[in-house]
Amino acid sequence: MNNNKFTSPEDLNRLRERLVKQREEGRIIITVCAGTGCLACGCEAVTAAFREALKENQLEDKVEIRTTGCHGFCERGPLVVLRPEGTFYQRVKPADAKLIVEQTIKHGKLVNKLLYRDPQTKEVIVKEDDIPFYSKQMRLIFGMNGHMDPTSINDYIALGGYQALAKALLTMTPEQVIDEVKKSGLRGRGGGGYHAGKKWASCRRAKGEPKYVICNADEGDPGAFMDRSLLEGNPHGVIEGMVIGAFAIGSHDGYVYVRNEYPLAVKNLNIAVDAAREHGFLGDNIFGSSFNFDIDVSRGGGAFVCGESTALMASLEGKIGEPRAKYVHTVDAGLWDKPSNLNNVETWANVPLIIEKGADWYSRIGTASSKGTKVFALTGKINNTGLVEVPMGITLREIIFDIGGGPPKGKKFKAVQTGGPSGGTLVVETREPKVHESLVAHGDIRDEEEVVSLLDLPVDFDELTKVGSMMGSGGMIVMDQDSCMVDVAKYFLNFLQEESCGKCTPCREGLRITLEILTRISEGKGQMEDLDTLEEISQVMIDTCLCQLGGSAPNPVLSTIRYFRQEYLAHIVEKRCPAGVCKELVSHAIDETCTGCHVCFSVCPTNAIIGQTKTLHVIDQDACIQCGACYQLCRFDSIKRVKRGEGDAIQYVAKEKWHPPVKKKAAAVA
Amino acid sequence: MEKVSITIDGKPIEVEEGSYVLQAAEELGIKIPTLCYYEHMTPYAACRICSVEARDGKGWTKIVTACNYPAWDGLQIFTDTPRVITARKVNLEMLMSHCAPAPVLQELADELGVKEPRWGIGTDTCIMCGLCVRICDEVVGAHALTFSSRGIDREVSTPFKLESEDCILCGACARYCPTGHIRMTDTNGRILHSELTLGPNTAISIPFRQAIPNAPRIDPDYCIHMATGGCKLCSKVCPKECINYEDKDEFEELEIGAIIIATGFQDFDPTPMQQFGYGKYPNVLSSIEFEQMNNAASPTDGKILMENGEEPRSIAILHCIGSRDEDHHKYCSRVCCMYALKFAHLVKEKTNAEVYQLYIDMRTFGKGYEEFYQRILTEGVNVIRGKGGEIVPAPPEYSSEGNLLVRCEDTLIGKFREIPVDMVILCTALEARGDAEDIARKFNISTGADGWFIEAHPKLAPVSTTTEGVFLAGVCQGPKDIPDTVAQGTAAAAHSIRLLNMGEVLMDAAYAEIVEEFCSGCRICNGLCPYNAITFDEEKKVSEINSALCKACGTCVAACPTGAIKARHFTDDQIYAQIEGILA
Amino acid sequence: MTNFEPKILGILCNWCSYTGADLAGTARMKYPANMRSVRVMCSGRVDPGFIFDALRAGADGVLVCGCHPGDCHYHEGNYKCMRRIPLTKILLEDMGIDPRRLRLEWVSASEGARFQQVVTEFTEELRALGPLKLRELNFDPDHPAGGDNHVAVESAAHDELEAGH
Amino acid sequence: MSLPVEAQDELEQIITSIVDRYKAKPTALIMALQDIQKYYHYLPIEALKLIAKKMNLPVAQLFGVATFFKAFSLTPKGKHHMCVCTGTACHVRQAGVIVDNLSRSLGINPGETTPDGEISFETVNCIGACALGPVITVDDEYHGHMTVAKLNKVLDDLRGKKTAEEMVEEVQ
Repeated sequence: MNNNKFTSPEDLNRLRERLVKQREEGRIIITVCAGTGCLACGCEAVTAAFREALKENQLEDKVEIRTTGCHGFCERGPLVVLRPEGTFYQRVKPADAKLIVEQTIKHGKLVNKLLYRDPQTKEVIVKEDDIPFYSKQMRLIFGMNGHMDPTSINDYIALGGYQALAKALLTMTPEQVIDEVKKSGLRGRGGGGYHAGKKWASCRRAKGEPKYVICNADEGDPGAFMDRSLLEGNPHGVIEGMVIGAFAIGSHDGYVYVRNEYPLAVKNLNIAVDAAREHGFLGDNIFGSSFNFDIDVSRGGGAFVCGESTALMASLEGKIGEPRAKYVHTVDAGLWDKPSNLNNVETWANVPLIIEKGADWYSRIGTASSKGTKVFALTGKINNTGLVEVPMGITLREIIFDIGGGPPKGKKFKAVQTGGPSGGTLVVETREPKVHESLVAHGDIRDEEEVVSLLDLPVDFDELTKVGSMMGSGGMIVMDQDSCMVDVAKYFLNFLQEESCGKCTPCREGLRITLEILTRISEGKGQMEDLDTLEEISQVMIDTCLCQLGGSAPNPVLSTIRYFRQEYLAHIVEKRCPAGVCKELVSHAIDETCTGCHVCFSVCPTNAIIGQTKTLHVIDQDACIQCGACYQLCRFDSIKRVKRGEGDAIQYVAKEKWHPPVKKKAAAVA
Repeated sequence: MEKVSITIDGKPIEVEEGSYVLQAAEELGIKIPTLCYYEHMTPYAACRICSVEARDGKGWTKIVTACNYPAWDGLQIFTDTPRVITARKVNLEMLMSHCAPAPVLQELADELGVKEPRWGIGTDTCIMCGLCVRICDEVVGAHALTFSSRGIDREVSTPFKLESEDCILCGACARYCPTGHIRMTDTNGRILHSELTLGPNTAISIPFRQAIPNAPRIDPDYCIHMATGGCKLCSKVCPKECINYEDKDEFEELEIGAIIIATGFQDFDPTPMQQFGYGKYPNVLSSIEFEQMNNAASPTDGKILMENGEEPRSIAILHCIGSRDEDHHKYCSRVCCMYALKFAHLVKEKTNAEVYQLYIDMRTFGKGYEEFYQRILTEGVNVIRGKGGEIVPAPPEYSSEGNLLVRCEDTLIGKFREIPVDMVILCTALEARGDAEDIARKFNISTGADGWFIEAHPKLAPVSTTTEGVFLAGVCQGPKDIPDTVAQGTAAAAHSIRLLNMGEVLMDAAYAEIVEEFCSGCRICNGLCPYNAITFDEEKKVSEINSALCKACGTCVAACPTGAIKARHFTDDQIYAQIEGILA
Repeated sequence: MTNFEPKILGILCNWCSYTGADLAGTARMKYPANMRSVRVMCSGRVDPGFIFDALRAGADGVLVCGCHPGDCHYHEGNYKCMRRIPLTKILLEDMGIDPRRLRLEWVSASEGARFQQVVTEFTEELRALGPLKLRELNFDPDHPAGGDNHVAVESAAHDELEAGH
Repeated sequence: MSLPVEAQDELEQIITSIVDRYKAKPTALIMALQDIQKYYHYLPIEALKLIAKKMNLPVAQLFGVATFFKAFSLTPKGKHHMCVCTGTACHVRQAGVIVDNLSRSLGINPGETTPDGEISFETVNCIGACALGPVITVDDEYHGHMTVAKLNKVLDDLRGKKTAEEMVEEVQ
């Protein structure tokens, strides 16, 4: 017998009340974000420094340090929030801990240099909730992350955790649970957007025992990490959702298939599963009911294709992770050919919310066809990289500019890519109207109506699909003027080709050929027919690929051709890469803005840069391998990427115009 | 299962719900091409060539694969819409750009009108249909193959690309490989002549044409099911459910009226004759190995090839290996000269190789044989009278002519010769089977010093044996060629039929009988009779002989103390009389 | 004694030895004409009486031939013979007759050459032993060992046979 | 590549404990392989054969799985392990430049190990630290906002860096 086991909701409530009371005693809590982003920035040292500082000031009893899951604002990590006030400190270094303890905690003074300053308005913001990055969000699922230690089940219970489970198990029938989820309009957050309630209902109906409940945490999309942050920061939410789902479906065995590349998620999840089991939220007779359910955490091998449900199940069975045809649905024959209900992490995390607050409440959020919130991983050329949770129907403009703060360094926003490698790249700014003369002959000027700004597109499942992209699991990669769309398409195709399982012909061979053609184009060897061929192969792939990896693989190609046809034409006809990314079409050259700082000189791997300190530097065009090392390093934007062969012309002009830097100017730069 | 109605290209058909479209199309005679489908395995749907268009008649349409798309009521399938044709064509073109132009792809290309694949032609002989891996997994159950790596690097492989320990050498993977990517013929391209068989073996066969009962049987040595517990394909295809895996060898007692022994011969093993290097040099073949290689169904497709796969430049055929040899068999094996000449003819017909016949005496007696010999001579075969003495690797100076050197004495010109050749065929002796003695004992017949069964009389009864009703046919009685064997077999059959048709058993006139009055009832004779023909009559207190059982050996006669037993035709009196007579 | 030509009685079994002799004949193998043969179905049929009678009737030696052990057409007839002959030899010795005058040999149907060899050897041996002179032994050849003697031989053979089992 | 006897015993022990940990469930196959990879830094053939035997799975299946997932290696990896994230976020932030330069500096392609067995280098598709892009990991340590200059420094550090054991050895 384990005394920690809850056998009734009253027990749970009693514990919760006790915990809440304990926590209301005016204690100050230092929450340090320990998500992977902040971990990478060294938050562990910050935590240690806080402990040290508290010890020094003998505040250990009065102040609690809580390492929490991801707060979402990874760009500014490590993040520290002082609760209950909500004072928000960003980019905290270990040395700052002492300062915060002594100034803020002891004397209530703010440490100005650590406060958030709005990049646009230059206004200083103290409270977490007032920061635009947060204030525009609706953090239903993610909100808890910043308030609790993911390894502590008590934190979760104190915040109202497992109440939904109690409600579902003890006051509802499985059918009622399914009805509630159906009514809420919750759609699968993994990408497909299938109605979760319908899926549960068909799995419940399916013949065959046992039934399995699977949580897909094989987040393979590059640039997407919300499932990871959820599992790291709020594993109990996912577990609670799964137990409720299992109860509704009639399953007793659950699996979480999580990427091995997410060690922290695996660790926190395992701790949470053990704790839940100890407290009787998993195991036999949950809450004293006759319902039994347990979860196995299975670490995946790290293959993108294993995010596909049938491939994931094959992998769970210990086989090669290749998909099979889904004409018979996995709810009828999935894992071990038994009825299996697979949802992704975020979907499961939504479930307790729906049960607790009701379908009516939930369905009021979002658009007509897409309910609730969605977590996006906002990355790429954007100021505020991080996780954002927004209600469905919010516009791209709000996400990218209001929350994300737009591209950094004032560069021009160009496109946003959603839905991961299989998604589409969307133009959101009108193209440059200038059309190269040679193109007119090809009759390739498209109607003005087709150039639509999609910045005000409301983001939901159906709207994104309509414009040639998809929701996917929620990666949102922003690109600015320096991103080449041919390169982006090539990048995704290369990714997909590496990740294709190789089972079916169109995916295996189609991706290879498409990539060959794209590579050819990016090298300036493309031909006009190539675009038609790309479209033909893409259509056949969409039609005949075995699984969605292949079926949606042409999306990046088709969408970039659709919105950035001109850029393709520039590569094919003009042999020019407008963004200066495609190596074979680019020359590096130094213009007259060179300050002679000599930094580029040392980094050049082929010694192609010639120049002395405080003189104009020149790139030897024959020796340059276009590696881009100097371009990355130059702080004065003096290194230009120009059309192949035009480098010397630039450098010639530079020679004419260059003057040794004036002292005053140099000082200003320094 | 419920029946549902679907249409394929407008033709309606009723099928079981959930059965696959491809099967329905087959029933309708509509051909849907496919590369990875095999009816007895779970559809894999990897090649996507069997793509068809599915519609519901209400506007919904989708390209699906026929091999695994389940039928549902109202489903409309179209196999020749432009979208389908494009899908198939492009997929094939993409496949061809990766794969070598195997016939199976070329045929499909012709069918689909793909003249020149737009993205070139590849070199990979594997088309990734996965038949091999799936056969091995699903049907054979040996799990010796797998796909390794993924994406474009994906390939079919054994574990660690080494010889698989789980492989049962069933050959199913090679059998079902549509392109010849997997082959069974050789190891590292070597042709192992000693491992060629007379043709493809299947585990199910009628053992020979005239077998009785004339029904196929499973050879447990080759049956995959017996080896792994998997397969059972035969039971899936047999419409009458005749396959019985439980059937075992069993002994049956048959009442028969005659026995024909036709147990044949065995090949003389030339390995101990080390001078010929058989088993040591790879291109020294026994005659049966050469014969097997010549079979059109052999792994070399009937081509005469050396171990390295090349055609030999010259071949020596050595007669009398083990025959006419004081150390082995003194007799002449009778058939070798003729088949050796046939070999020479085959070599001349199939290759440009030089042929040398090394013989002791050319025995081409009989109808048409000498004429054949003359014909061979006109074909330019070198005929050397002299037995091959030794075979050694050819020294380097001969490398342009052959890898082996045959040493012999040409008795016609009286010279020692060394002939460089690439291949040597040893015409090995026919010898009695190793178990001939056992058979002889079983049937109460005898074998000669060479092990051949002895006929009842070498001239007058060449088919019969000393045991009534047991006859001999074929080489088990002594070396003979096919016509002789057939003649003897026919004769044996005739003898047997005569015996069977009589309807009654002719008893030998010679048997023993007991003269009741003289019998003392001592019962000595009772235990002596090997046929239990003597019984003791308790009432009369005398022994009696059942004349039908008595074989007239006379042992009891010699033992009877009172002389009460008389061996008819061999009575004491008769013998005494004979003794008197011949000693007089 | 060079002119002495022994008379030999050969008792040959039908299946092996007689056929072997036949083979020697068809193979044109020459063996001494001294032997005259009587055919019996099996060497097991050989009644010691035949041997005594032959010696009485003027034979200088008796050669009994049967199938090789294990090859008997009647399974075990030659084993019976195998036991009787040594006993007969004892009797001969008792009678003062050199037991070498009786010989048992196994000759199979295929052993024409062996048959030739056996007969030649035996003839030479008998030639060396010289003629059998029964009168000199004070032995009445017209009244050989009577019925009792037969019984003694046979029952002894029988006992031994039983013991052999 | 057959192991010496002591290593064979060690292998047997390790595998037994791993298989027991997962109760030989086939769903744990990948995890078992990960554990072996973690211990040996690659998957020795003997280990795969032994696992197959203990979990009653065909060796072919294990080989298929081990080659399917790129996280597994059938050949030994270097002492230090460098990963360049080539996730989308890093890619648009010029991760390609980092890959090219690292490749050139080490003289090996991604997925290979330097001939001296010191450093393995591979690319991964997103390690989820997009805010730091372009990012590389060196022996599980994150280095964010990479530039070629920073990369050279990291490499210098790594070349100079000695493992703790080596230092202890040196002291002794």
